Amino acid sequence: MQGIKRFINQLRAKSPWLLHFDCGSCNGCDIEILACLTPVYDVERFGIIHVGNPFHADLLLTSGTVNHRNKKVLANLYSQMPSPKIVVAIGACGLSGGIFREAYNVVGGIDKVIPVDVYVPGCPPKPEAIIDGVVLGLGKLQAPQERNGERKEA
Amino acid sequence: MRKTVIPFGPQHPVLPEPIHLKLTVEDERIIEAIPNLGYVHRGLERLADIRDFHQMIQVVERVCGICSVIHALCYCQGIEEIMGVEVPPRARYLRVMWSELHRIQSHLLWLGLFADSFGFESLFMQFWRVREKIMDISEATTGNRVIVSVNVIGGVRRNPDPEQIRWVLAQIDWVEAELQRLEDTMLEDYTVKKRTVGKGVLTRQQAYELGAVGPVLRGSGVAQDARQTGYAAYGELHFEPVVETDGDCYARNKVRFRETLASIDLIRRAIHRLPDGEVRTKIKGIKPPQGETVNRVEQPRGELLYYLKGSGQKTLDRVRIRTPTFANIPPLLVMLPGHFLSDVPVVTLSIDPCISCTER
Amino acid sequence: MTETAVLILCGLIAGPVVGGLVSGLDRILTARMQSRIGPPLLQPFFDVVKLLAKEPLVVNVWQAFCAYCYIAAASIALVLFFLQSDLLLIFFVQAVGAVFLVVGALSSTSPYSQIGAHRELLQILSYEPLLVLVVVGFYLETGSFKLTDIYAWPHPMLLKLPFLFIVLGYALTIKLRKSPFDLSTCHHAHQELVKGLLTDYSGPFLALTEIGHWFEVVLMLGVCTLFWATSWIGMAVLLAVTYFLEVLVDNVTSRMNWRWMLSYVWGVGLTLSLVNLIWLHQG
Amino acid sequence: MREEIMAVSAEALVGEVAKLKVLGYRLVTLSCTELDASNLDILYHFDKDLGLKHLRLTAPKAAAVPSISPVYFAALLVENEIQDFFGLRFEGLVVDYRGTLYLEEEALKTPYCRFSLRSADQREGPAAALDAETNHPNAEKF
Amino acid sequence: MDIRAMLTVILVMAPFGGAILCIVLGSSKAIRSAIVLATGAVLIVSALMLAPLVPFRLSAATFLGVDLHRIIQVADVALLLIILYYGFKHRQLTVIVLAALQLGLTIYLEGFLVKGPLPVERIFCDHLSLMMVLIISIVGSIICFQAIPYMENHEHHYHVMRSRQPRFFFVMLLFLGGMNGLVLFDDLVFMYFFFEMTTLCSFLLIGHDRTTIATRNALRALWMNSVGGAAFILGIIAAYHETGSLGLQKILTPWLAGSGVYLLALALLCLAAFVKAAQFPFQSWLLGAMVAPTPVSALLHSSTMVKVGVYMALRLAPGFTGTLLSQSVAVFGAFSFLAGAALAVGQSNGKKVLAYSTISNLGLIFACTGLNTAESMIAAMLLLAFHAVVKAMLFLSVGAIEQHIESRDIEDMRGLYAVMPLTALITVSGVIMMIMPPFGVLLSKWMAMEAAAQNLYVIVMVALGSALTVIYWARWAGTLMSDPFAGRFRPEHQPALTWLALGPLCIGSALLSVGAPWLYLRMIAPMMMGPYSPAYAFKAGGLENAYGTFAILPLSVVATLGLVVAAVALKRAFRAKIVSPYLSGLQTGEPSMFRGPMNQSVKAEAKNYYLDTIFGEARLTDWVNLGGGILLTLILGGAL
Amino acid sequence: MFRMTPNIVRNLVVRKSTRMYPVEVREPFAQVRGELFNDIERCIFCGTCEVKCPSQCIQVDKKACIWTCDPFACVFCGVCVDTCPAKSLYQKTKYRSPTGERIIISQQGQPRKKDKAKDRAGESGTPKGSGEEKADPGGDPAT
Ligand code: NFV
Ligand code: SF4
Ligand code: SF4
Ligand code: SF4
Repeated sequence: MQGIKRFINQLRAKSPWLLHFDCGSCNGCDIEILACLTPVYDVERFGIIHVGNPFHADLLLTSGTVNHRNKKVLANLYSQMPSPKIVVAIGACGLSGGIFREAYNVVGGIDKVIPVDVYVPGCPPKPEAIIDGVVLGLGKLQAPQERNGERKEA
Repeated sequence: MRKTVIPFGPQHPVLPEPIHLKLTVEDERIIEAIPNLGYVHRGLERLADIRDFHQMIQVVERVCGICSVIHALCYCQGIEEIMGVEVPPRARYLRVMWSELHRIQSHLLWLGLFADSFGFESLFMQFWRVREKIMDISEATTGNRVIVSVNVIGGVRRNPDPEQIRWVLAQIDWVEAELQRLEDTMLEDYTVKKRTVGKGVLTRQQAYELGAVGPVLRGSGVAQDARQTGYAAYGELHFEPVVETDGDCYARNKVRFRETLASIDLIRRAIHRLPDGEVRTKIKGIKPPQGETVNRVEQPRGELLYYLKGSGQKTLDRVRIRTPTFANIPPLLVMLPGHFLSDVPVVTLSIDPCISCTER
Repeated sequence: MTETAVLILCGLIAGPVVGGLVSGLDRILTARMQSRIGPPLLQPFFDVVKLLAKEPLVVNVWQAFCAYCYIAAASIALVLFFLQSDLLLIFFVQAVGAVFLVVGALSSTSPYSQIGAHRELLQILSYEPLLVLVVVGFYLETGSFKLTDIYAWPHPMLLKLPFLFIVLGYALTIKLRKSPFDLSTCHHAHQELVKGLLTDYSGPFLALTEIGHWFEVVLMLGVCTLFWATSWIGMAVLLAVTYFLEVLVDNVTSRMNWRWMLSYVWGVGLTLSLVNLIWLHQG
Repeated sequence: MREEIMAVSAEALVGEVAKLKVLGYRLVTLSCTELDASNLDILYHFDKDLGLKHLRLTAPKAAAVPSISPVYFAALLVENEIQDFFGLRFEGLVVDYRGTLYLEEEALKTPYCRFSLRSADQREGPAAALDAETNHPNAEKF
Repeated sequence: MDIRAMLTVILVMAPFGGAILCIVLGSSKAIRSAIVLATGAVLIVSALMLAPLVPFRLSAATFLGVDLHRIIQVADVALLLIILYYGFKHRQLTVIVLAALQLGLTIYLEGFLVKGPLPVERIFCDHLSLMMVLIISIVGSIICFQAIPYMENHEHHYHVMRSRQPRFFFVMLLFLGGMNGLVLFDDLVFMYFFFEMTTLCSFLLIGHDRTTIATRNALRALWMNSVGGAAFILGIIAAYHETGSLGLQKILTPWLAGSGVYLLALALLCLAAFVKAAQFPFQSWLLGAMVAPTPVSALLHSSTMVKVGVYMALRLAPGFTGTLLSQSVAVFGAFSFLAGAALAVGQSNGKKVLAYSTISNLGLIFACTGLNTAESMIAAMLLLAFHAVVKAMLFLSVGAIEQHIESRDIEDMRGLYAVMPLTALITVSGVIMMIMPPFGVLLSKWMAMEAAAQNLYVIVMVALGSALTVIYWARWAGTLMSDPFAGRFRPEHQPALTWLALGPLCIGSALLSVGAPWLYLRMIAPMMMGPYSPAYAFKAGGLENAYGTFAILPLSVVATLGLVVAAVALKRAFRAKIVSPYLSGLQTGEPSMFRGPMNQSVKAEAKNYYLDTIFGEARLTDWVNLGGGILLTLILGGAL
Repeated sequence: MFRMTPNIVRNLVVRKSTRMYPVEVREPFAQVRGELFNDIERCIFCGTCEVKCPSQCIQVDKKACIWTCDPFACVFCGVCVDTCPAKSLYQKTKYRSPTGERIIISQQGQPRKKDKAKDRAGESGTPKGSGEEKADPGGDPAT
C-alpha cells in the first residue's frame, strides 16, 4: 500500500498539468509562462500540459496582483481544482502586489486569497525561474501532507 | 429563438488575459457580446500621487509587459516636452531600435497567439521559437527579457557597444530568414485563409469612425501610423506605414506580418545611421514638470496617447493613458455579432487585445 | 473457449497498452515536428495514473456514470473486434460509447460542455455514415460483415477500396480528435470551448474517458489494418504511414468549424465512397 | 500643449462634437482631471490626419454631462471609465455600466477624486476591513 | 364454437362492447375506469390465449345470423356517410369529394363488379397478425390505462365543464376493436372497412379538444387518409379486376407480377399504406395529430394505427418480389427514413420529435419490405414490434412529463431529472433502447443495414439517417439529465396507473430485447417461407447468418454487468464532492449562475442545437415533400 | 493546405531548439539585472535607494543602520543600483530563485560617516555586518 502510494506520488510529479490564471498581471509574467511552453523551454518534457481548465489541473500558476474583481475568480478556480493541488505565484505582483501594492484596486499578492506553495520572484521571472518554481512545487506535490494548503483545508 | 448565454472568460484558455464577454449566441451565431472589464484594473494612474515622476517610468512600464518600452518612451517624451529637455541623437536612434525590437516581439507573440486562436498549434510554436531570439537580444542589450527599463527622462540607460550592435544585426537576420519560412503558411495556407478571410470585417469608414488604431485601422485601408509624426528618430528614417484594404482578420494578420518584416528593416536602417555620442541628458537642476501635454507614439497595437499634467511638484497631477486596445474595443464589439462561436477567438485576437493596457 | 478468453483478455489489455503507447508516440512526434523534445513515451500512462489518484470532483453524478458506460462500450467494441465479430455491430457498440460521452457532457450545465457535446454529435453525424459505407465496401468486396471472413480474404483490400481508405482517414481524423476536426474537444486546450466535451470531467472520470479513447484509437487502427490484412509487413507499414499522416495533418492545418466539417466530410467523403462502391458494384 | 484647445460648455458640447465629426475628425479619447473638490476638467481629444484638436469642458461633479457616445460610439468605454473614476454622470450612454466597469463594491468609489476623498474617506464596509488587513506600508500617503 | 373463432370474436367485439358501455354508463369516473380496465384485461388475456393457436384460417359467413358481407357493406356505406357528414359540417371540400368518390367506388365495387358468391374463408391469422394483435391488445390496453389519469388531469387543466371522457374512451376502445379486425381479416373489403374506421377514429380523437387548431389538424388527417382510402378501394377494384378475388392471400400470386394492372393494384394498396403510415409527402397529418391528447398519439400515431401501413406493405410484399415496384418501395422507404430523421433533428417539440421519429422508423420498415429478402423482412417485423413498444413508452413518458411541467418542448425538459427523476430515467432508458445495442430497435436496424448493403441508394440513405437518428435521441437524453442540482434524487408523485403503464412497458421492452432471439424463432421464422427462407440461426446466444452476427445474449449479459459496475461506481460518485460546473471562474454558488457585466448575476444556459438552418421544418419540408412526391409518382408510374 | 509541411519536416530533421534546462544551464548575458544584493559593508545608509526605488520596497533605518528589502516586491529595475552613491548595491546576473515561503531581507550594518565611506570605498573590509533572510511571520496566507 505504502509502495503504491509512493509510486503514485512519484507519478504525480511526472504529470503536472497546469492551469494558468492571469490574475491582473501586466502580461510580463504571462508571456514568460507561455514562453515556457514553447519550443525553446518546452516544459512538456516534464509532462506539463497547459490545460486551461481547473478541473484538470494540478498546478495553478498565477501571475499578477489580486484585485477586488478577480479575487473571486481566483478563489472559484482554486475551489474547482481537485486536490492534491499546488499554487505557484509568479512575479512580484503575485508575491506581494509588487510595484502596484499601494494602488487602490489592489488587494495584494495571491496569498491574500488562496494558499500559495511556491513564490517565484522577478518582474517578470525568467522562464528558467518559472521552471525552477514549478519543480519546487512538484516536490511538494510528491509529499502532499507537508503542504501549506492541506493544513489550512484540514 | 433559442439563446445560449456563455460566460467567455475571465479564465479562458484562448484569452491570455482576463476579460469577460457575456456572449449570447443562437446556434453558435453571436447575437450580442457584452464585455466586462476590471479583472486587471489596478489603478496605476493614481500611483502618480505617491510616486515621483521618475519612479512613474517604472510604473508605466508595467502597464503592460508586451509594450513596456514604448510606454516608457511615450511617458519620457511627454515629460521631456514639458521640461524642455533635449534628447541626444544616439539615444533617439537607440529608442527606435528598442521600440522596433519590442514591436517585433509583440507581433511575433501575436502571430503565435493568433495561429493558436484558430487551432494551428505548430505554427504558434514556430513563431514563439523565433521570438525567443528577440528576447535574447533584449536581455543582452538591456538587461532584462521583458520589462526592460531602458528609457529614462533625457535619454536611455544603456549604450550598446559596436560589438553588441553587430551581434544584434546578425540575430535579426536570422529572425528574418525564419520568418520568411513561415510567411507562406501564415499568409497563404488554405485552412488559415478559410478561418480568417472575411471574418471580422471592418470597413474603412467604420474603422475610422469607431476610432480604431494601429493594424486594425491600417488593415481597413487607412494609412495612419503615429510613427509618421516623426518622434524619436522616425522622422529621419523614411518611415512608411503598412496598409491593407480588406479590413478582415486576414488583412490584419497580413499587416502585422508585414510590419514585423518592416520593423526588422527599420532596425537595420536605424543601426546603420546610429550616431555616436551621449545617450542621456543630465536633468539635474531642472524644475520638475509644470504644465500639460499630450504625447502620442505608435505601439504594436496602435497609437498610444499620454496626457500628462504637472504642477511643478515631484509628483504629477495626472497621468492619463489611452492605450490602443482601449480604442480598439468598441470596433471589436461591433465586429463580433454575426460571427460563429468558433470565430470569437479569431476575431477577438485580431485586434490583438491587451487588457492590462486597457484597464491599467 | 480458452481461445475466446485469451482473445477477450487481449482486447482488454491491448486497448490501454497500445492506445497509451500510440498516444505517447503521437505526442513525441508532434513535439518533434514543432522543434521540441516532447514528453517521455510513457507520459500518457503517467497522466492517467495520476488522474485516477486524484480527488473525485463531480458536477453531476450522471457524468461519472456516463464515463463508465463510455469506457465499457469502448472496451466491448474492441473485444468484439478481437473476437472477430461483425464489423457493423462493432461500430454500433462503439457508437454507444460516443453517445454516452455526449450524454455525460450534456448533463453538466456548463455551456462549454454542452456545446462541446453538440459538436461531438455533429462529429458523429459526420463520421458515422462514412464508417457504415466503409463497412459496406468490405461487404461488397468479401460478401461478409464478419471479421473472420474479411481477415481471411486473400487480396489486400486497399487495392480495391482505395477511396474508402481515404474516407476512413477522415473518420479517423475526427475520431482521433485531430486538426482540422478537433472541434468538440482537443488535446491542447487552446480552444474556444476550453476542453469542450470533457470540460467538466475531472480526476478519475477524466482518466476513464482517456482510457476509453485509447480503446477507440486501437479499434480504429485495427480497422485500418483490414485494408492490408494479407501480410504483417503490409499491415505495419500501412499503419505507420497512416498514423504519421494523421499527425502530419494535425500539425499543418488549423481547426475548422463544424459547418465546414459537415459539408466537407459529407461532400467529399460521400462522393469518394460512392465512387468506390459503384466501382465495386460494377466490378 | 502644442495644439489648440477650445473651451466648450456642457450644453454646446454635443453640437460641437457633431460638427467635428462632420469635419472628419475622429475621437481619440477623453482625459479627465480633478480640479478641486467640486469641479472636473475634461479634455476631449480629436484627431484628423495625425493632427490633434482638443475641447475643454469644465464640469461640476454634481451635474450630469451629456454623453457623446451616440455621436462617437468609441466614447462609450472612456465615459464609463470616467463614471467609475470620478463619479461624474454621463447622460445618454449607449451602454451604461453605472460605475461598475472596473470597480467592485469593495473597491474605493471614485478613486480619482483625491480632493473629495481626502475630506471624506469613502471606504466603508468590506473595503475598510480589507484595507486594515492589507496594511500597505504607504497607506497613509493616500 | 371453435376457441379460435371465439377469441377472434372477442378480440374484435369486446372493445366495441366496451366502447358502447363507455358512452352509455361512462359518465362516472369509476365505472368508466372499470370498463376500460376490464376491456383491456379481456383483450390482453385473449391475445395471449390466441398466441399458441396460430396460424389458422377460419371462415366467417354470418354474424348473429346475418350475412357478414352484407353487414360490412352497410357499415361501409354508413361509415362513408359519416365522413361525408363531417365533411359537410366543417365545409371541407376535399373531404366531401374524397368521401363521395369512395362511396361511389364502393357502390361500384359491391354493386357492379363483384359477382357471384364470395368465398367465406375470411379470417386469416398468421404470426404477423398475431404480432399485431399482441401489440394492439397489450400495448393498446396499457395506453388506455394511462389515459385514465391523463384525461382526468387534462380536463382539469383545460377546465372542461362537461366531461367528454365517455366519448373519448368510446372512440379509443372502438379503435382497438377496429384494429384487431383489420389485422385478423383477410378479406380486402373488410380490411377496407376497418381501415376507414381507424381513419374516422383518428379524426375524432385528434379533434377531441375542439380547439380551432385541433379541428383543423383533424380535418387534415381526415382528408389525407381519405386519399389513402380512395387508393385502397381503387386498389381493390384493380386487384379484383385482375384476379377475381377479394382475399388478400389469394391475390398475392407471384406469377401475376408481370401484369401492369396487377402491379398497379399493389401500388395503389401501397399508396394507401404510405398515407396511413404518414410517409412523405403525407407526413403533415401525423404532425398535426400531435395536438391530440398524448395517449392518442401513443396509441394511434405511433404504436398501432400507423403500423397498419407497414402491416399492409408486409402483407403485400410477397406479391411484388423482384419487381421494380419492390425496388422503388425500398428507395421510398429509405428516403422517408432519412427525411424523417433529418426533420426530427430540427425539432424541439418533444412530441414532434417522436412523430418524425415514427415516420422515420416506418420508412425503414417500408425500405426493408421493399428490399424483400428474408433478412430484410425479418428486420422489418422485428422493428415493427420493438418500435411499437418503445415508442409507446416514450409517448406515455412525454405525456406524463407534459402534464407535470406543462410543456412538451425539449428545452423545458432541461434538468427534468431534478423534478421527476423516475420518469426522466424511464424516458432516458426509452431513448437508449431506441439507439443502442443490444436493444431490439438497434438489432433490427442492424439487420436492416446488412440486408440493405446490396442496394447503394438504400444503404447510403439509411447510413445518413441512422447517424441523424443518433443526434436527436442523444441530445434529448442528455437534456433530461442536465441537472443543476447534481443528481440529488427526489421522490416523485404520479398516479398509480401511470406507473402501471410506464413500468411494464419499460421492463417489458428491455425483456423483449433480451428475448429477441426467441421472438425471432417463435414468431418470425415460421413465416419465412415461400420466397423467403429462414435466414438467421440462433448461435452462441446471438443471431447469425452467412455474413453477419449479432451476439444479443452475450452483449446483454455484458451490458447488464457493465450497468451493475457503473451503478456501484455511481454510488461512489454520489459520495464525491459536488462542484459547480466550469463557468470561466465566474460561478456564484447558485446553480448555473455567473457573475456577469455590471456585477449582475446571469444565468449561463446552453440550448440544444436544432440546426434550423439545415434541418428546420421550414427549410426542408418543401424539399422532402417534393422528393417524396417524385418517388411516389415513380412508384405508381413504374407499376404501369 | 500543406504549406506548413516543409517547416514541419525540416523541424523533424534539424536540431531541436529546446534548451535542456535544467540539465544544461545557459550562461546569462552580462549586465543582466538579476538578484539584488547589498554589500552592507559599503552601505552608508543614506536612504537614496529608499527614496528612488519605484516599488518602494527598501527601507533604510538610518539610526539603527538596518537595510531592509522586500525581495517579493522588488521589480529588479536596477534604479537603486544606479543611484546608490556608495555603490554598495549590485545585481547578480542570476535571477533570484523561487522559495516556498515569504522572505524579508534585513541587513544590519555599522554606522559610519558619509565622507569616510568614500575613503573606505577601495578597501576590502572584513565583513562586520550580518545579513539574514528570514521568513516573514506576517506572510501567512489567508484562505
Ligand atoms: N501595444 C500595446 Fe499595449 C499599449 N499601450 C496595448 O493595448 O500592449 Ni499590452
Ligand atoms: S511582476 Fe512585473 S512582469 Fe509580472 S505582472 Fe507584475 S509587473 Fe508585470
Ligand atoms: S543607496 Fe546605497 S548606500 Fe544609500 S542606503 Fe541605499 S544601499 Fe546604502
Ligand atoms: S531593483 Fe528596483 S525595485 Fe528592486 S529594490 Fe532596487 S529600485 Fe527597488
